[in-house]
Amino acid sequence: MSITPSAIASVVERLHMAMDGIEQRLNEADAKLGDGDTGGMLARVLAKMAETDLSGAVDPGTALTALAKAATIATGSSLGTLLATGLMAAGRTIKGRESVRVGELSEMVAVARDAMIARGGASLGDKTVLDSLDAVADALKGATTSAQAAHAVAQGAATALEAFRSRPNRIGRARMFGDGTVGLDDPGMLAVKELAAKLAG
Amino acid sequence: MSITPSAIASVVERLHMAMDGIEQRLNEADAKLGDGDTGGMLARVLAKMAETDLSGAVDPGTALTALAKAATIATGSSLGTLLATGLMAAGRTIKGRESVRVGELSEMVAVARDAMIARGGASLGDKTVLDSLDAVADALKGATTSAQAAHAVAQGAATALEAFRSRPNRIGRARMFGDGTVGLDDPGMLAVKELAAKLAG
Amino acid sequence: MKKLLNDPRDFVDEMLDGLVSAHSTLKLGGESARVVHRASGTWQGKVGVVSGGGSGHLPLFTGYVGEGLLDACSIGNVFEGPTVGSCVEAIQIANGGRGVLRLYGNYGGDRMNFDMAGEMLEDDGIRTTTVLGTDDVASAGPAERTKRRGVAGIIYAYKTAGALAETGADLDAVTAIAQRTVDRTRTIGVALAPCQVPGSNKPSFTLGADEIEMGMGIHGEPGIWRDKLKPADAVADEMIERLLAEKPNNASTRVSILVNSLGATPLEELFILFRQARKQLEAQGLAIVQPLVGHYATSMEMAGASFSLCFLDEEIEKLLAAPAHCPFWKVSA
Amino acid sequence: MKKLLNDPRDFVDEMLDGLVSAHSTLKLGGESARVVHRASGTWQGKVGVVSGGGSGHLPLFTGYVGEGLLDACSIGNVFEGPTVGSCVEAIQIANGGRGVLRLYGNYGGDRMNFDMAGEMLEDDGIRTTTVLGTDDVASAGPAERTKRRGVAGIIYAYKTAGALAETGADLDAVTAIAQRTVDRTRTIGVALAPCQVPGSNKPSFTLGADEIEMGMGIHGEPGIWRDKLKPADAVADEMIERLLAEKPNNASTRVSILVNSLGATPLEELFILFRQARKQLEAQGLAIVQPLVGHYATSMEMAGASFSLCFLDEEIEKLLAAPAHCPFWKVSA
Ligand SMILES: Nc1ncnc2c1ncn2[C@@H]1O[C@H](COP(=O)(O)OP(=O)(O)O)[C@@H](O)[C@H]1O
Ligand SMILES: Nc1ncnc2c1ncn2[C@@H]1O[C@H](COP(=O)(O)OP(=O)(O)O)[C@@H](O)[C@H]1O
Ligand SMILES: [Mg+2]
Ligand SMILES: [Mg+2]
Ligand SMILES: [Mg+2]
Ligand SMILES: [Mg+2]
Repeated sequence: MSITPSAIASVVERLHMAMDGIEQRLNEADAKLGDGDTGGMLARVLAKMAETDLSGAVDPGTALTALAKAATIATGSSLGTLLATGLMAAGRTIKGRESVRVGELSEMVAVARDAMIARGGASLGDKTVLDSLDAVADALKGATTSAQAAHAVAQGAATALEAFRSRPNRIGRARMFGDGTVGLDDPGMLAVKELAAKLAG
Repeated sequence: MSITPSAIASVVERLHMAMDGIEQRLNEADAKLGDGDTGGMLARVLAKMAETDLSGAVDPGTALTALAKAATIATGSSLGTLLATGLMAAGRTIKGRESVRVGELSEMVAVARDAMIARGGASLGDKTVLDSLDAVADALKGATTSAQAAHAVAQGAATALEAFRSRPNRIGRARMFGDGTVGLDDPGMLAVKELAAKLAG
Repeated sequence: MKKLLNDPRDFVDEMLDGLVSAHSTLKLGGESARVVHRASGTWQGKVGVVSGGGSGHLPLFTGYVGEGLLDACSIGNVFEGPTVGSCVEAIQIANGGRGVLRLYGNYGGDRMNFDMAGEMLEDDGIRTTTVLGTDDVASAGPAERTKRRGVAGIIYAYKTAGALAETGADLDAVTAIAQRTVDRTRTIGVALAPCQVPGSNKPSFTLGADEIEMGMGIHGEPGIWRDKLKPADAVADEMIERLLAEKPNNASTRVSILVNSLGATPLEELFILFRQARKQLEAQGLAIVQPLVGHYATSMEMAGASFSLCFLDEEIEKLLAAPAHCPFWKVSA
Repeated sequence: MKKLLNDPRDFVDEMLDGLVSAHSTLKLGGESARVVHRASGTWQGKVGVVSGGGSGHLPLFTGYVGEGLLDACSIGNVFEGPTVGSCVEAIQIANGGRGVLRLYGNYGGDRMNFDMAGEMLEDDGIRTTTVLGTDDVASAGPAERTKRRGVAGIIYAYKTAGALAETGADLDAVTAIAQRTVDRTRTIGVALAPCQVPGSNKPSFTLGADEIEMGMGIHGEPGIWRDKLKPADAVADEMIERLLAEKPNNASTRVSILVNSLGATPLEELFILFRQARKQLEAQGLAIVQPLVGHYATSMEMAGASFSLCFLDEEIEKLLAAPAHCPFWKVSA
């Protein structure tokens, strides 16, 4: 199966719709560890991405770059900028190629993850969205249909969230709370899990 | 009976002691119509007056002037400045006289009242301390002993307070509340009544 | 209400100590130690411009002492008039031999004290005049305009009187420009949350969690109406409308506006208000000159804002633009 | 928390509109319409000094655009970093052909955005350098000093870098003085009551009615301790002690102090704090130079205050005294 700009557009649209139900929960998770804006910010970013007309995008790489650009216009928050960074890096790896296989998704997520590590200065294990992407990249290995991929993403994101709940946050605003963060969900990780669940469900 | 500087000093001392029990009530009355500081201000003024050494005052007029000065140092509030104005005016009428009879008190209060009208621009009937003084001056007519005088002052002040409660305030901060002041005691009038009651009782 | 203070009885004295030690152009003087004056003094031959009032309104009143503004200022306890003694001393300190203008807000206590001070100084041969700030349109109707309270708009009169005095003008001229500036200045305020006098156990007024009061005075004096909070633009529109309804007869098309925080209201909100005020004024064909947006006359931590409009004439506009220098308002040549 | 605003989504844009329409020396630019820059532009041959950050901290960051200070400033939503696009535009606007210093507070989002912007501009041939404000001593121990958040103290670096850039100095020199100023500046804050982000239904943190928190960050980041409110002098003493404990090795005996309101705390309280801070500094043999007391870096209506100490050297002191002119900080020659 191959990934086209229009398939990307439809995923973005579904993610955008999904925010309605989870925006407040993400804000609440962020309020405990940060400044309470993760949900509002993601809603804004996804709205801007959904608004982006991808019908003119000649290939999936161009589509991802356009989405990255939309994200950087909508927000200057850490997670938003990291998201843009990841999309841009993934887009670059497939630049110019007319079609991309679902089987390549794992590698694309890994590339995004690494670009985000480089940009944000955090490490795997710090309990951030990076750890979710790491688990997702892993889970995506071997997925070749979009159904398999959606399932793998949801499962990887859920596993990561569970695994990291009992660990402390080590970066960003949440770092200051130290061991107070043990037992709490990182809002970025929670966002990936919730959005992935909606896509798969 | 005659009024001496030391008799004046002892009245001041008693008034000062009396504030303990009524300061809060005066503040509360003022909070309803003004800025809630009548009690605190009077306590400060009477403390400063009580501190004033009148032992060197050659005559009662000098004593009153010294007390007026103490009041102007302790406060810049309307009531404080009016009190100083009244004391100064009364003091001036007996300037240089070694002794003053209780029988002259009525006239002295009337002089103080008129000076305060001139200074503050309010009229009799505006429901202020002026109306209390007016009633007190009236009640003092014919009093010749200090016991009679104390009784007359208490009675005049109480009568005025009762008579004006159902009328509206027409001056100062309280004016703004208009008919909302009907049924409430004017803090300045209440102060005269409470202090006079303590002196008589 | 939480405050960073020590003994509430020392609030004013410690505040003044801090004020003059942070600003070397200011000095604390008088036996009362309740007069702030220029460190450089009033030069001989200059008409003195003096103000005074209660504490709790910084930068008012003491903060406006400086070149091209006030010479001296007497200051009372929080929300209480300055004592007669401090008024006498402020006038004496500001005396450069050509008379002193007493320019302060129209409050009973303040008036009595400045009047008494003036009378006491007649024997010393210091000529004094009085101009009262009466800019608060919410405090009395147009027919009783001279009974109105003085609020933030008085700083326009500080500026024009101060600038003219600096040119060596005589007492009558300085008094006349102050009076004309007051006559052409209108203010209205809106309150969202109260302040509390240090040492008091109650806020200065109460207001529901979703309420706003139009026209409230700077000590919590009652306003015109109290209602549910409205959008900033609606609030700004009403305030501008109320001010323009009282435009002086001889008004030109040029105005200065002061958008002032009563304390806790942040600059962000002031600029949102200013934006709409400007729109409305321009829609009425008025041009805005030298706008001021910030904390110019507060009530400690009270939340809310006021608008003051000064309807300019040529001389007022020129004097507003003249150089001035105090800790909280600087105008460069 | 009550606010004078319209649609919370328009809060920042309306605020910026008001800001630049009240101050003719400022202009709003860029496609993003989220860059405030000098109306007069950056002169050719001048090193640009750019800052940026989230909204809700006026006068930070945009208010410091002006002669002898910043050339341009990108500004994000409330408590959110500026977008990459606005950072790119701020740098482009501030480019006078000799490179641009990016001088902003050490927050993850801001750093990512300015870094990305810098990379994007490499192709355009604009050389950029970075200095991060890291003055908040409460946000990490001395060993992790470079991880600290940037708060009010950054304005000292604005001033020195801005003044040096105005002399025509090159990018390396401007960068070096900014870095040295940051290295010699320490801040600590104390919070009494929270603010609320427009559109949010909760305050940024909660604090008991009689509580105070030492070391809290300007977005409500947790501090060092939380306890019953203490007298102002005790609070000032502890703040000064914590700052002096981190005196740089090469510190002289001259310091500048900034006593800053986080928003709702009034000037009166700031001066009471300043008074005690001065006492303590002088007791340690330190001389105070150019003290600043007022609203310099706020968190909207948050109640509390911060102290910043800039440990001077000869060059920093000279640059602090150089003329500068922005809406909220004026230094005359
Ligand atoms: N430096 C970083 N590296 C990786 N992820 C980060 C970093 N900083 C923040 N995040 C992620 O972003 C989430 C917070 O997003 P958001 O609330 O939008 O950011 P902000 O702190 O700017 O308000 C965190 O839960 C975390 O997963
Ligand atoms: N102009 C005036 N003439 C006569 N009495 C006055 C006047 N103004 C105020 N008062 C009296 O003073 C009282 C208020 O005193 P106080 O609370 O000390 O004054 P302030 O309004 O300055 O806080 C009033 O209750 C009234 O009796
Ligand atoms: Mg957040
Ligand atoms: Mg009172
Ligand atoms: Mg009072
Ligand atoms: Mg955020």
